[in-house]
Amino acid sequence: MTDEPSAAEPSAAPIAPDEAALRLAEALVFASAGPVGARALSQLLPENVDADAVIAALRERYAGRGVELVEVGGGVQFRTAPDLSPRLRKVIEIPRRLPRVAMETLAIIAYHQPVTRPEIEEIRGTSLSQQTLDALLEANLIAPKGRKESPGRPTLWGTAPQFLAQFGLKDLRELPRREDLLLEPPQPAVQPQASEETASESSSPSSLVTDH
Amino acid sequence: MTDEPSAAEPSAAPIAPDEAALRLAEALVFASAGPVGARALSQLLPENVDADAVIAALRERYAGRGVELVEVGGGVQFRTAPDLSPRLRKVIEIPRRLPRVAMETLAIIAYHQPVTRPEIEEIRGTSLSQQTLDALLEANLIAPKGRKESPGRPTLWGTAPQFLAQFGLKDLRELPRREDLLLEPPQPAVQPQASEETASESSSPSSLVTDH
Amino acid sequence: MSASDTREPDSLLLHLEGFEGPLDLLLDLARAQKVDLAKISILSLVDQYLAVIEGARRIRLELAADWLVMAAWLTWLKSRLLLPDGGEAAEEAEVAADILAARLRDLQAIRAGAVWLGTRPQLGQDVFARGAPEDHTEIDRSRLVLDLASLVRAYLLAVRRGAGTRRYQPRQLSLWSVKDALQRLASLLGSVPDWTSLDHFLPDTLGGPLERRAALASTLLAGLELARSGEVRLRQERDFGPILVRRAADGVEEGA
Repeated sequence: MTDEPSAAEPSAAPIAPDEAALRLAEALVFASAGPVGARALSQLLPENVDADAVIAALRERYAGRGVELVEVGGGVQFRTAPDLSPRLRKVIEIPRRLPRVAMETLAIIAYHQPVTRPEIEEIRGTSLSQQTLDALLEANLIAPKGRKESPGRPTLWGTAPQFLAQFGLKDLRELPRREDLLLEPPQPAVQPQASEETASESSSPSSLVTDH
Repeated sequence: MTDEPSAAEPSAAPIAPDEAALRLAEALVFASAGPVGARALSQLLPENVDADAVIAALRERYAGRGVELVEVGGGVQFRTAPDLSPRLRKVIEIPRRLPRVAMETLAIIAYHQPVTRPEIEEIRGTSLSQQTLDALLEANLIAPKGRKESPGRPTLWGTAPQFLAQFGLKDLRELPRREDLLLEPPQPAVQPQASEETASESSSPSSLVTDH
Repeated sequence: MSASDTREPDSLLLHLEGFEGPLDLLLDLARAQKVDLAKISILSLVDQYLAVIEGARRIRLELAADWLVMAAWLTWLKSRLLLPDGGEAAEEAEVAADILAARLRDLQAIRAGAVWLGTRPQLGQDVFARGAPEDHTEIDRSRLVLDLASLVRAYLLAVRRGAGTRRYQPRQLSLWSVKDALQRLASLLGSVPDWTSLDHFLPDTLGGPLERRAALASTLLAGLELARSGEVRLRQERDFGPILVRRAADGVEEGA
């Protein structure tokens, strides 16, 4: 801006910072963990060199490049150009698992659809939080399938098309049959620790399920 | 490749990568905490752009500046120019240099890896202190590389990736051959970048033995 | 480095603690003897080492065991090296001398390697990487991992646990209490002009027949309660017939 070509003036007009000063400033700003202020820079520069002028020259040198010199709290810092950040963004996909409660609810819906929330609670033997239902809805795994014609007309739930896709099933008939899962006769001899309780537990569900 | 103004030349001469590719590469390498490999870079660049050519152009652009593009194990990285170190050290906090014992142990591990602690002690003719091993481990320069199938199954040690990065090596083959090391005297400061200070510092360990 | 061959063992003694073990001293002595370690005389090296140890003993300097072990071994080596050539013992000594020379060369190579490493501009010491790297990674946790096996496992678990819970905790029936019935009867009576069956005062949402019977009983009790205080009148026209209720208009007329 003010770089007059007149060489007569001694030191009033700021002289263009030399390459050595620019290199040093560049390295310092680059290597510093935080912003570098003009004062910190001037400690490194020869006495007659104006730190602000060096910073200005450095900023100009980097203008429009992939890395820019930006002013932040307390000084300057190199930052990648904002327009490049979408391309630099690296998305790391960490797939998550469904929480146990959600998985159980999904399984009950898959096997008993269409099924109401009270029925799900009945089968699981515990209440079902709205949060769990919402999570399954959000994941597109379940969908409402009308309402049951009973007092209160509760919503009926069933699996959504996404359910088949997620589990790699062609259709719902590809799910293992409930009979194959539940109706195995209990084997007390094999499981010595399994008491009557276990036996009656595993046989009862199918009857309970059909009652409703 | 195709935006050649002179239609006479086919495609033999590599054309300079365009500014957009340079900006992107510059930003990627700048942003990264560690070296950036050509593969990571080419994933970011348009398909028809040669990552190596971009790296070469970028290196040239930064040649002689305060920050340079260097090739180290695992890819390229921006680093401050070596000649600036005496001045940068005044303002940047640096960890203590490794003592001579640690450097020798590191050299043994680098040349003889994978190597056990008793083997290291055999070569140095003296026992290895836990402190030295800890210092090398803490600096991330060495890493355990399994166990030797011999009585006691002692741990085998080798250099860690940080070893290459710290000493600015592309790979382990850049270490001088043992035969060359035995040729006396060791070439003093082959690197033009190595400042006087570095050179005198690094030559001192050997003189320590005789002078003191 | 500038040490000459004529160095006095005594001058070394003063710095013995500066050496890292006997091998370090041997290497130093060897390098003082010849720049090329391949050309050193092991015999004179042995003599030099033993002279240093002897000097240490003379001034009663305490030496660590490994120094003395090396001295003993070198004494043995020297005695064998002095034997005339050809004998088995002489050959043995030659092999041992070669091994010692090789170890010295190994150590020398490592020393030089360490020095070479030291001349490299070190990251964080001489050259610096970016002080404030940027992290452009983003973590996407939107994808679900699901497999059929865990679905089936979850189903079995849920159903079994559900059955277990039911066994121990019979389902709580929400029965229509007398208090509920009193409230409902009192609020509805105003809108009922004439004799009305008690059935009409039952709540709309009743599960099964059990709940219905319970509600009817509660409502009857509520009616009796209100009749006792003279607010309603009750009537049953035949045995097991519907029980009728009406607001008491003026005074008490007939009993139930």
